[in-house]
Amino acid sequence: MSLALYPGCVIRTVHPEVEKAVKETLSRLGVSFQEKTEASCCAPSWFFSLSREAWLRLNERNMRIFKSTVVTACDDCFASLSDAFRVLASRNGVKPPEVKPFQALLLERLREVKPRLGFTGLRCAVQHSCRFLRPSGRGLDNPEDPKIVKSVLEMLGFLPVSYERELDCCGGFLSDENIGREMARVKAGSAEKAGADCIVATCSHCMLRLSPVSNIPVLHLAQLSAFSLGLDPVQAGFPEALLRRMVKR
Amino acid sequence: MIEKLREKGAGNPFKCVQCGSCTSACPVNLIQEGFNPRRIVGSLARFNRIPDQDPWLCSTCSLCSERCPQGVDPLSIILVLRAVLYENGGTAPAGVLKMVEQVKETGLAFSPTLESRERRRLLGLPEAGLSTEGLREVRRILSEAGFK
Amino acid sequence: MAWKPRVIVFTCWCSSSGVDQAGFEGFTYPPNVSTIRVPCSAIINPSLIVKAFEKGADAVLVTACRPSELRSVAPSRITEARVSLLRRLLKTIGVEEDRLRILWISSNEGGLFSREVSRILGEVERLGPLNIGGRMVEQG
Amino acid sequence: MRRVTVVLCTCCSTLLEKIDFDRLRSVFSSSPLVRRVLITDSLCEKNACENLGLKDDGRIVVAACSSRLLEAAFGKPSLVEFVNIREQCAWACGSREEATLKAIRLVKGGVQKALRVSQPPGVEGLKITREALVIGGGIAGVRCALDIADAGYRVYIVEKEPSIGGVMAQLDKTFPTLDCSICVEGPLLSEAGRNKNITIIPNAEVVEVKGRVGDFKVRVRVNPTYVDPDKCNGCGECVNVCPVYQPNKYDADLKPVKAIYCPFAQAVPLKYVINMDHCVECGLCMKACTRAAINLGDEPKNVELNVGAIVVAVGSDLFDPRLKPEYHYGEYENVITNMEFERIICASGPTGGVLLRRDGKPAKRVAFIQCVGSRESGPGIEECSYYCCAASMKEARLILEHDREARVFIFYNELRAFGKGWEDLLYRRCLEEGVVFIRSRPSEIRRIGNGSLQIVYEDTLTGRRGELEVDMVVLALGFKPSWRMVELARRLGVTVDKHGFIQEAHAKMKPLETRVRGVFVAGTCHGPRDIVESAVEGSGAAALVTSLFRRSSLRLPEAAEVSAEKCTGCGRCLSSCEYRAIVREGDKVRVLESVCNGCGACLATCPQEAITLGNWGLEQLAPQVSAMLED
Repeated sequence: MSLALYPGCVIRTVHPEVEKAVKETLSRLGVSFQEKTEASCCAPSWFFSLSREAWLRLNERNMRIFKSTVVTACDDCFASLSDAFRVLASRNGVKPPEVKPFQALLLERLREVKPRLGFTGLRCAVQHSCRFLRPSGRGLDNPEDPKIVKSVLEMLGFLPVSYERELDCCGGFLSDENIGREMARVKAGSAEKAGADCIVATCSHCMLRLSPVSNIPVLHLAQLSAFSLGLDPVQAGFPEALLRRMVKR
Repeated sequence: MIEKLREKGAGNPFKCVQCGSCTSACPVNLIQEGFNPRRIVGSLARFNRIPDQDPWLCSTCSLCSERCPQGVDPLSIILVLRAVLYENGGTAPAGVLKMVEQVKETGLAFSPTLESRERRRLLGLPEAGLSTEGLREVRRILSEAGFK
Repeated sequence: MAWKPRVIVFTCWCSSSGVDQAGFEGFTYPPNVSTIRVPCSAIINPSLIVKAFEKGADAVLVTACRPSELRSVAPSRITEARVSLLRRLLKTIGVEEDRLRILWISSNEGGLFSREVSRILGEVERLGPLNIGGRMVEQG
Repeated sequence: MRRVTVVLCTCCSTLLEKIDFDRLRSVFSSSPLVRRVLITDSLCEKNACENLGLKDDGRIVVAACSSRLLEAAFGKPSLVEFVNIREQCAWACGSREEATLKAIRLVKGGVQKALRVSQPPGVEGLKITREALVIGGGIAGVRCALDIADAGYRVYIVEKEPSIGGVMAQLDKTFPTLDCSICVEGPLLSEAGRNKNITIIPNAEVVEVKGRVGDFKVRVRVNPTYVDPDKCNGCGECVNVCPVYQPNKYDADLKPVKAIYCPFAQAVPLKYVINMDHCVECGLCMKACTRAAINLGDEPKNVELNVGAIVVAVGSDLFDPRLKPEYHYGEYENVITNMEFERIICASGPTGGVLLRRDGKPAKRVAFIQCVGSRESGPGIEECSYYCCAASMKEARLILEHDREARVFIFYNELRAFGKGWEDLLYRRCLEEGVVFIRSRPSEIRRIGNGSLQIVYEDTLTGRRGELEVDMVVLALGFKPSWRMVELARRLGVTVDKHGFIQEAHAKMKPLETRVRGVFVAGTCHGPRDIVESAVEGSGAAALVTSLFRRSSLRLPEAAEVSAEKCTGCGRCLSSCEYRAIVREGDKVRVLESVCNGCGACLATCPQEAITLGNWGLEQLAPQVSAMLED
């Protein structure tokens, strides 16, 4: 049964190489999927809190388009879609389609397929996205000690590095620019201080917020998984600085 | 006042015991003392008054709702306050309104640009964007929901 | 002399003190109302109520104390369920619903009891005598 | 042919002008069913029954005022049927004629009922086994057992640990007076050990309870201790040779003891036990034991007890701080619970009373976090746990007593110092000694560099956010009953409230009794308490038990009975009983007499009409109804 793929509008426009990496990773792991280009924006709560009705109706249309299980590459879309589907399901009593974040699907497939992957030794600081961890009612990962992304990285042959500000917020959806930038700067600095080569995020807004202020490259988990499954690093969007470090390792 | 907020899905401010857990967990408060979720819930519960703080300063990371021992869910209260202020003629930040405009225009919050189309072509990815029929449907939904 | 409806009232331990209190405060209610005191309203067997109608009662009242008042458990809820079920059954053989009623009487609501009894008796008088004795026997 | 005596009361002749008593007399004296008719003017007098010579009349119909007054006067033998001709008849009817007609109708009904009344309600003269069982050997249980024993009755104390003493034995000092906890409780424990009326059964738990108040059959399973208590004289030779160390629950797993151990010095009974989970069965202890008391093949034994009353004093568990991940208990080693703190600060504890961190360095800056697991709608309980504010302030004073330069911070939400001596001996004294009180519930504890901790909090009085660096954080845990309490309640047939505490019969009127007559409750097992309150309840429960034992015999109110032949075991009655007094037994059902409240809800649900309850069956009430409806 093929999954519906919904990479999210930020990835489709600002980070197309992440979309490429997601598709490559899924196909290399034998996951059949259909991209649903017809689906509209997931109306995330941070700007669609202006009108709850619009958020529900837009996602009602998306629900009709997806029909079966959906995999999303951005945790913000994951949260908005699954919350909307739950409210809609309870309103009209229909079973909501399951919404799976990319990292959860990746963990499952890696555990099943168990591919033999080389150890790259790349030290990665994980940027845990708040939408994926909280509210803890989602029951996907332990908000105080998240492990899913870290175990995926280990399976892919990378070295997850923990750092002091690991559970802090990246400042993602803030409208006041300088507060957001300050929070991102503190976080990126802490990751760099812990000796990480790159920051791995699973939500497009974390990437938008961290990339401009971080001295070390900010990548999506899919880019790393595509690379370790054999995709050419340039196509996966690896910056040269990172390539030089990996050669050094 | 509180009932109106509760109907829109806000948490119950009366359950708050003013313990300060939410404010100490709030990343924005770390940088700007002025933004204080405890005071937002407090001014609603005790003085039944819309707080004078700007709800748009919240980064919606929901750490406050996670740490609250009484299950007040301050994040939902802040989100509903945003909608209430916007409806009563308050302004939403420019960035947010721009996003809404783009959704109306292309059905996506981040509409494709020339440069991004070019990069997609290089990577062999199909065109991003909705069909015209899909777009019309999105616009109808938005205008019905009050986004002029 | 004019026909007077005959009414049987089953009172539980607590509500019977309410009924007593009505007399104590001098509220009078028609004489053809006879009360039977039982330990708890849940003890009243529905077939007892049917027998009362069969023996010529024109109306049967059950007084019980409000479910919230009784200690942590509430047999009154069971009585409420039984009486409402019985009312629907009795309707099918011609006993109007108003002839069987539950009254929530706590131990200090004597006045409420007498007002309710008088109001119900007025309604039953309007409904007229109930002679299902024969019909009940036929159906066996 | 059964006959009835009718007694009419004129209520000091006040009813004469309301009811025509002569007409009543003539109607009933001519009836074949009536033996004789008596008219008297004050039945509620002291010994009305005797001077009317009603002793041997058997079936009597008493037509008078509301039966509550008369019930007391007549002593409620069952063959008497009360008919109310005063409040519900004389005072409620308009005319004398109407009242008289109604009185006749009511008394006729009473006569029909009295004719069919059978065996007396409830069972008279039940024997009482004047021995009590106290489950749990904490301060509440020991206090209760001592009081019952002093009244001259035998008491069994069933304790699941190797020694009685409970939580109080683990404490260093008690509040508010800071006197040493074991010095207060020790004498009580040894007195309980020596008292000839008290039998202590350690390492045991109640498995099954049957029977009714005055005659409970209790099955107790005694877990094997592999050391024969009669032979062991507590010399301790075996400990020296035992090669295996294990964590000691008494010391909150901080100070290891050998596999064969005695929980603490003042343990009662002062016997050694082997923890088979850690013992490697090397047999060295057996060789070393001069009295051959050790038997590694020991088996659990079952003990049958027959007691008249049970007091549940099992105490309550504390909240598991792991359910609050943001405090990282178990992950950061210097985040400890208040129980572990008591052991560390105690002279007999792992560090000999010196407040050291896990890495051995002295803890100079200590912070207490209150309401961990209490007063919240999350995993803890919604109630205040009563003791922790006082406990933390006491512990703060202990720290300053040990080390004058130490800095102590208490993060509180609502500081509650309401007990006797709490305000001055604890709160005032803490303020004077420089303890810093911060009104805040910290949202997170972070670990920084050298193992010390950083508490992230907002001081809600000033609205300023802060991060406090400390060496050690003590979590003040609230109470949280574990599944063991719910399991014990199920075995006793008592109910638990939404948090898992045992539900008392009535919060204000019967605080120490439970739904099951003869089962009493004391201490923290039925709600958050402190030591003083637990001891008070222990004595309270003891008083109830002794007053039960002093009665010559026992009268149980009417309880429903199931006739075995008619019962088909369909179970419809089970759900109708709100008191859960009916239990399945084999393919039939049985009514627990001590739980049944005589409400009769089960009567009507039984399709086989197998359940009877005193004189409220259909065959008694139906004739009464039809008699009342005749014209």
